[in-house]
Amino acid sequence: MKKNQTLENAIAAIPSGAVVMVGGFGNPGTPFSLINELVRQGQTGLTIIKNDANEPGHGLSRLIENGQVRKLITTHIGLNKGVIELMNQGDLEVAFHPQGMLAEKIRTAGAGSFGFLTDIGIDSEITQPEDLLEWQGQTYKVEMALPAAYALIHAAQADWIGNLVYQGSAINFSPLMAMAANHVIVETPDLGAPGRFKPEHVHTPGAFVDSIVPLESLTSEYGVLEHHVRR
Amino acid sequence: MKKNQTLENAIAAIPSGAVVMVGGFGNPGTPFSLINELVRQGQTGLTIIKNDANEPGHGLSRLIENGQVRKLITTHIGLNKGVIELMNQGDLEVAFHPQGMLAEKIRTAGAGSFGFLTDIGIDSEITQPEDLLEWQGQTYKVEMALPAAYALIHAAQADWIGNLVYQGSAINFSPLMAMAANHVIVETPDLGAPGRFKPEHVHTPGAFVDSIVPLESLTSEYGVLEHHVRR
Amino acid sequence: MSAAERILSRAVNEITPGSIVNLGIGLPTQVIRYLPDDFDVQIHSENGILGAWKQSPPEAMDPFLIDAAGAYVSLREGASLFDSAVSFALIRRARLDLTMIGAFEVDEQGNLANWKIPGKFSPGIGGAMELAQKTPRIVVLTTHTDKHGRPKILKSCRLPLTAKACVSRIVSDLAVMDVTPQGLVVREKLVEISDADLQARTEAELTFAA
Amino acid sequence: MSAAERILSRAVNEITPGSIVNLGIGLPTQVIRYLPDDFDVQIHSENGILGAWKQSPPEAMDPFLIDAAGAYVSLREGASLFDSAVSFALIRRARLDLTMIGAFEVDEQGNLANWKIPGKFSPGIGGAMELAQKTPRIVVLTTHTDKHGRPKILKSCRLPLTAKACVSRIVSDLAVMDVTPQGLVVREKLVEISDADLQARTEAELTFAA
Repeated sequence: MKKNQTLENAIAAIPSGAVVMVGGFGNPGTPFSLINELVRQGQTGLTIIKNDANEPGHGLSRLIENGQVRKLITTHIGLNKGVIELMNQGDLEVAFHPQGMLAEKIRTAGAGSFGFLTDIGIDSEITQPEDLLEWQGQTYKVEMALPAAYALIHAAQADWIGNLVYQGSAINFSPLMAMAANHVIVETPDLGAPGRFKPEHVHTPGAFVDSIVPLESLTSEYGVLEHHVRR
Repeated sequence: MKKNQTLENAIAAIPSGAVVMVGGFGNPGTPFSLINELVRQGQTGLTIIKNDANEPGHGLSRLIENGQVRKLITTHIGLNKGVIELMNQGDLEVAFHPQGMLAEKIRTAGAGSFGFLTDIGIDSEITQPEDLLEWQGQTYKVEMALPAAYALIHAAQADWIGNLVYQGSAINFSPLMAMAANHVIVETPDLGAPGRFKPEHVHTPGAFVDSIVPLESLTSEYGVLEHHVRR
Repeated sequence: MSAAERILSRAVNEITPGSIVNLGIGLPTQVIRYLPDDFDVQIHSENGILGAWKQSPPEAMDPFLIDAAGAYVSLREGASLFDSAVSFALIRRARLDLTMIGAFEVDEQGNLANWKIPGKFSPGIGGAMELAQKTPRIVVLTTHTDKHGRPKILKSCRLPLTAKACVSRIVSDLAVMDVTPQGLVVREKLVEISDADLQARTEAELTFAA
Repeated sequence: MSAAERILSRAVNEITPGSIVNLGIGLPTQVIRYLPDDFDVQIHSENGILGAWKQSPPEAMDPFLIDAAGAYVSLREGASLFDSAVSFALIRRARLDLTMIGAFEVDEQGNLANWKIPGKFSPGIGGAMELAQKTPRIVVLTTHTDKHGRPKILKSCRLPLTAKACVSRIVSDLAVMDVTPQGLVVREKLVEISDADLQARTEAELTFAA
């Protein structure tokens, strides 16, 4: 079954107020084209789940700067002073999680489970008394699953039935989000026929993917960020 | 760091009474050579975690038939009448879990977590009242993590630093067990130098592996089982 | 045609193009033999395969590639292989469209019992409970009666359940029946049989569609 | 040598051959530049890399391959790439041997504060909490005092903790100190400085090894 979609139609499926996961850690894995189309279409009141807010003027930061995001669930926004300022001014609600906890909350939703028991941060200020569970003589912190209606994913390569392959450090949250969201939208610059991948090399099985947007090419925002090159 | 070991030394690390995970679903993924060495060395009172008990005279079944296993934690032993009989006679303690719950309990240990909240089997006879948790207005079944001291794994290919690649349907429980066990012992017929795999094709990163036993060749027990060929 | 052949040749029509289907151990895994070679479907096997296909010829048989029943399968173009946690994530996240599954007993509420006969048969639950509880559509393939001629389609299951109210349709060797809020409705007969005779072989009350 | 260079050139000796090491954002990621090209170590980057290595030359730079700080890295032979859940499973399962990490404050019980200055700086916790809580050996790289000359090595941290009693060793621009049950023990001085002068720049009480 072909899952190919136009950029416009794929993003038009997302209503205002939706909860949307977005792949990527820094630039790698960030679905810039899908985000830019969401900026163009203008849906508002979004809750976004993403490791970081990208850097000012890029990727998720554009969506936030454009006032379309009500709440951001993330791990670290230290590279984005503008978003920190919006948070400090009260214009953007931000919820922080330790990075591995965010990954695991998403993966737990992706596994069809509802929460997990951990000891991470259990005696730190990120833990409230109501998060604690006494169970079989031990104390745990309960981390609840974090699902979403939509996920936006960048894949290096894909086939029509939705099998995905990621590249470099761009894997990060993407396979987890593809499992966890009800409707998974993928962009890729390299879409081909089924059979192109060795079955054991597929990172995300096609069953988790709903629509695939082929990109004609990768724009400059997918390239090397000069200020991160060490001289 | 080279993790190469002889078969004898690798298995000698396991004491009697140990909890040992064993990869494989049916024949594919079963580490026959590691199991056979465990039979030869004769450690007893073992608790074994494996999807199934293999078939009579093969793999795990040999270890059980030899009286070395005290308890088996598994999902289905329908293809092994001998082991069912040992269970019914009370000579072998058997704990059954739904297959995906066993996988997830192992994976939860592998993620360094302690349990997860599910609804699988919540109103069936596999759930006891003491497994139920009321949390934030909902009722969940708590499945606890299932760790082990040792895991025995078959990999199609490996490198000296422990990176593993599996083949066909032999992936099954192996990557999860490699994460969950404290000491992971791998057999492979194809061991090579680091650099042989594309980094995105590695199924189990070397950090999870403790010792690797190179096999000279695969014996006939790794081959096609004639009685499973449909005529 | 044998009873099994009647079930299988009817069951194959349950698979709609473009769907993702799990075939349980027993009769269901044999449905794959009845699918046209170019049919647009992805067969899921719980041991970590999406895109499993028919048995390879002996010279191409891969001893490291089996289905959940232990049979040597091949892979279609576009297949993927993954671990057991991902395989069951796919099941629990309801990314399957259809599971065909066997039964010891099935009843008019759609309850399914197929894993345990207390005191007689308890080899473990395998993947059945998660498939039954989480697949959007469950079609049971079963002989209408057991080998002693006793009904397997009951008013209420007596064996321990695999999952409650999970079955959408039953394909037996005699008829196709849907589980509805009004009970079991016979949609088709697969043999020449009167309504009364079919009812006589069924403990559940049957409604016959107009 | 600058303060940073003193810290980095001493810190590199903390890495033992054959080990798996995470380098945190800031000074630690720069340690990689001080490693000999053939040194037997696997550098873990929390965003899903085992076997990260030095920055590639511009013509070979991969925009899809960065470390946790956003710098473009290369991969060594034997590297592997994986998702964030596996990356943090590796951390929480204590498969790292060593993490080098920065600090706002560190104290004589080995408590670490490096993620939040209430009211001033709270960009989120990133991977620091899990690294600090679960790595068997934590070495803190930090200037001995802050830019106002105030001690960063304290009797007891005042900022919200990243993790309790997690630090094994502190490498500052002035000295190498171990956290012991008897408090901080100075193992080496990295500059010409008297015991009294070093103590004067340190809030925690220092013991000077014989």
